[in-house]
Amino acid sequence: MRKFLIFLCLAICWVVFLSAVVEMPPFGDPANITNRHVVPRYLEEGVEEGGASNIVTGIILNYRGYDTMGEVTVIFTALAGVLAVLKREDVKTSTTMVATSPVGPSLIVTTVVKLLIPFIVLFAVYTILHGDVSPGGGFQGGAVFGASMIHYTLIFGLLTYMRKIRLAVKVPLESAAILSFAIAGFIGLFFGQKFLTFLMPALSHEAQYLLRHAMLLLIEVGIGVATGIIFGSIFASLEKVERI
Amino acid sequence: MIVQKLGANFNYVIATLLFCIGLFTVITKPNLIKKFMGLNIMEASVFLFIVSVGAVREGSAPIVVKGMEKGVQFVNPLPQALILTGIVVAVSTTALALALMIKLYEQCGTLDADELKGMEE
Amino acid sequence: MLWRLDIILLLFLVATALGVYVTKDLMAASIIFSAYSLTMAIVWQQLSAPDLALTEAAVGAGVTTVLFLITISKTVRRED
Amino acid sequence: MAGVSGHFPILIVVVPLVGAALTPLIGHWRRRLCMPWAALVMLFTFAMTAFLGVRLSLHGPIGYHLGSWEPPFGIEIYFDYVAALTFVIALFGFLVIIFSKRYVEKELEEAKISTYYTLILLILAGMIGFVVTGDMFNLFVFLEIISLSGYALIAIGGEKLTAMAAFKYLLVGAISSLCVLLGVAFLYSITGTLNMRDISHMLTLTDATRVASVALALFIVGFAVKAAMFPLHIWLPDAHALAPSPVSALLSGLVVKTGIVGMIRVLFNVYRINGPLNYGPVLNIMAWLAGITIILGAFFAFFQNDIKMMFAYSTISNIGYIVMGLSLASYFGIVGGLIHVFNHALIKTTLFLCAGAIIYKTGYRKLADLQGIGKKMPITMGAIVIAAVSIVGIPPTAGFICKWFIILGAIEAGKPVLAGMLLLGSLFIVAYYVKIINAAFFREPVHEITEVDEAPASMLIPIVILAIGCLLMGVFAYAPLAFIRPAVTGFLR
Repeated sequence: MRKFLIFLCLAICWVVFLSAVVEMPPFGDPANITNRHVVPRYLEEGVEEGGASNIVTGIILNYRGYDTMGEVTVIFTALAGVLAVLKREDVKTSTTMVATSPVGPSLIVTTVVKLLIPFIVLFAVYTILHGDVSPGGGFQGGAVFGASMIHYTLIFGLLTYMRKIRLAVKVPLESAAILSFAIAGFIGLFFGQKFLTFLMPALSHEAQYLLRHAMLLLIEVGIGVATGIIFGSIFASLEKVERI
Repeated sequence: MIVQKLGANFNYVIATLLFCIGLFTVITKPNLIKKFMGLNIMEASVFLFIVSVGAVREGSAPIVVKGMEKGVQFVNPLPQALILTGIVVAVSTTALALALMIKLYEQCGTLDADELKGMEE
Repeated sequence: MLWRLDIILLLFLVATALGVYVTKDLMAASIIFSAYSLTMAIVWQQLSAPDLALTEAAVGAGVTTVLFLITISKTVRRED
Repeated sequence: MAGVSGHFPILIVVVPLVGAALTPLIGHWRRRLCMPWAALVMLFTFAMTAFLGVRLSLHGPIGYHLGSWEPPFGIEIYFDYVAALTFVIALFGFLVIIFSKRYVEKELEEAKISTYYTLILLILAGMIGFVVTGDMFNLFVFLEIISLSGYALIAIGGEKLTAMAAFKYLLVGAISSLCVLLGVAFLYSITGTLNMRDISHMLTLTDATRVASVALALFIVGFAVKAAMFPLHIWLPDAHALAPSPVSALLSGLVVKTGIVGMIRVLFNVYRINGPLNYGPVLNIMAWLAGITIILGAFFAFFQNDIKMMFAYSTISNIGYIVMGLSLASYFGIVGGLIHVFNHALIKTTLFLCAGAIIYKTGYRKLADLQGIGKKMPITMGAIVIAAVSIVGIPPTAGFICKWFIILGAIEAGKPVLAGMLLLGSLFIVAYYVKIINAAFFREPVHEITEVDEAPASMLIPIVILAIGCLLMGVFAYAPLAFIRPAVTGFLR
């Protein structure tokens, strides 16, 4: 009964949405307001102004760089939240389900994973560094990197993972994304420009572009590394089993 | 007329339908993990909606390749940039929620919303 | 021609979403959810958003599903 | 604008963010330094917001274009009169961090301390960023930062029911964030832009009013959840009552206000009262729901016996006042509502910090256990009395002025019934504060709380500062009007 009422409510909801959808500009029409108002500038000048032939990357880092800074903060917040709820894994008190499982990982699986992981990491690095010319970028590559770490931990257990990536390395790298954004932003302030400006008119033409390239690279690598490490940390914190 | 309009905007129709299906899952399913799958469905549906807003028929991906002639019709890159942020937000929320669920299970031994409500009193 | 494929993919999205709703086994449901994410990635590729397709395939279908699976293995597997 | 002060609008967001990112590092190195570090960061931020506040009152709103991209293309920070709220956020954030020191040492595990301060700085940075941003999607991003850190802070204590309260909040909050995002999507599809002022301009050119109305409805639902308006308030009492007390103070005093600020942004900055979309009926519904919120919140508060639960329900009731004031859409109504945003933030922060001090010292939270506490902790209970008097609205206090303005607004708008609802709610509020004061001062203690004395200085100082603030708000109740009057004039233009 209750279910039916909810169903009815949501059906009405959908009809209301549809009434709006009918009025929306037609799907895929180049003449829509969304394609005429702000975006032409991105498409025409984006490559020159943003310094990336992948316009999406250009927007993420330049026009909407502040949003991306918020985005890396969100994922950092998620990590802090997970740690607030579950605490970090600890060599003394935690073990993993791999270790407690009655069946160990088979030889085939461990060998294949061992062979595969370097290639996944290579792909992640490629995705991070080539974000400006092809699909990809810091976050995408970071997600792949994080997935590789998750993969590794799932097969070889938490203790191996903890030995490979120590806490003293992990903690600074988790903050790397926000900090690299802040550093890039403050470089802008140093040259008397607005926060997150990448082109400094005070410098010579070549130095400007070189500096921008360096800053964008710093941000991309910062996002990539931080995202990967954070995914790994979140996973490890969720996966650990308290040793009794 | 209306049907034609809806047919042209089929992506939005499906996106809003998925939004409602997700919401239905969230509200009616008692299991918390299932509720969260519903929420993820909702999230993806909103992303589909926004990406569809930026789509252009026969448009190519917004990546400028050397030697490309002028006047190529690109799709709108802005929604894509927004959704990239959106996906991060979604996975962050999911991670936090799952951590809470593990904690909740440690404390209460169940993930059923009705049983948990009974435990609260 | 491609638009026909889009419609099939969109309908498949609805089917997988309903599948998540109906399935009682949470492990199966999370696999179906993974299929939903993957289909979404293909839809976005069709809409010329390769960046998003890449991210969704890695995050939605990969990381999120693994997180779900780990939670299920640490808590309950059956719904009811 | 010369020198570094021209960059303050962004630095008030970035400084706490960077502070939060560095806190785990400092915690890893020396755990004891986390709290002084967090306090230092917030003090610095507070100084900058104070400077911006002065500049705002002298020269008017300040725009800041991030990355030097002019508004519709890049993201704009717009430090307008509503953004003066950042001053309150930074100040209270600083006081709450000072208060937290002893509380956290006692209540939290050693390993969670640095995480706690990280999350506190993140939630404060999120709120400041949310209030000052002039971009619709950026608003959503900061809303998520606030929400995620809020959920985590509720559950950080690790007691039995907290995870459940946090999860309930998370589920409702995540849906509401999605509503906001879908609203942004609908608006973007008909305006093609994300900058608030540009959207407002483009809305006058479009004829897709139904899309705009659906988007408005989604925004209102989304922000009403965050602000805990009836019937979407269910998550609030548990979340606010079970969180650690300094966190409750932040959540109740400031975080629910982000829902209000969101509504203000959408209703008055994006859609505009005299804009193309006539949303009078929506405001009407909101006003009536706010009336119900006032009465129900106060009614439930009266029947609670847990003091934090009481304050939590009282928050719901007070949110009702604010929303009612705003939705009257008349000069007096909005002014009253906005004064109450400041006023309630001050009072509720005081009350929850006092409750925290009492729980810290006695370990009890039920009113029946706390009888006679007034003689043992006179300063804390004195602060509660001051806050209670000002929230009830006895004439010389600040509470009186906002209620007076809202009632004037209701009569001006020709809705005397709403004024009646407001008065009825006030009666309940009087009743339950009388209940607290009676129990604390005029009853004999039931428990042996003889060895209980006043809370430590690091807790008392913030409480005393806030209580003095309550008194000063009464004397200088018209001081916030310097910011509110131009804001409201802008809304009604």
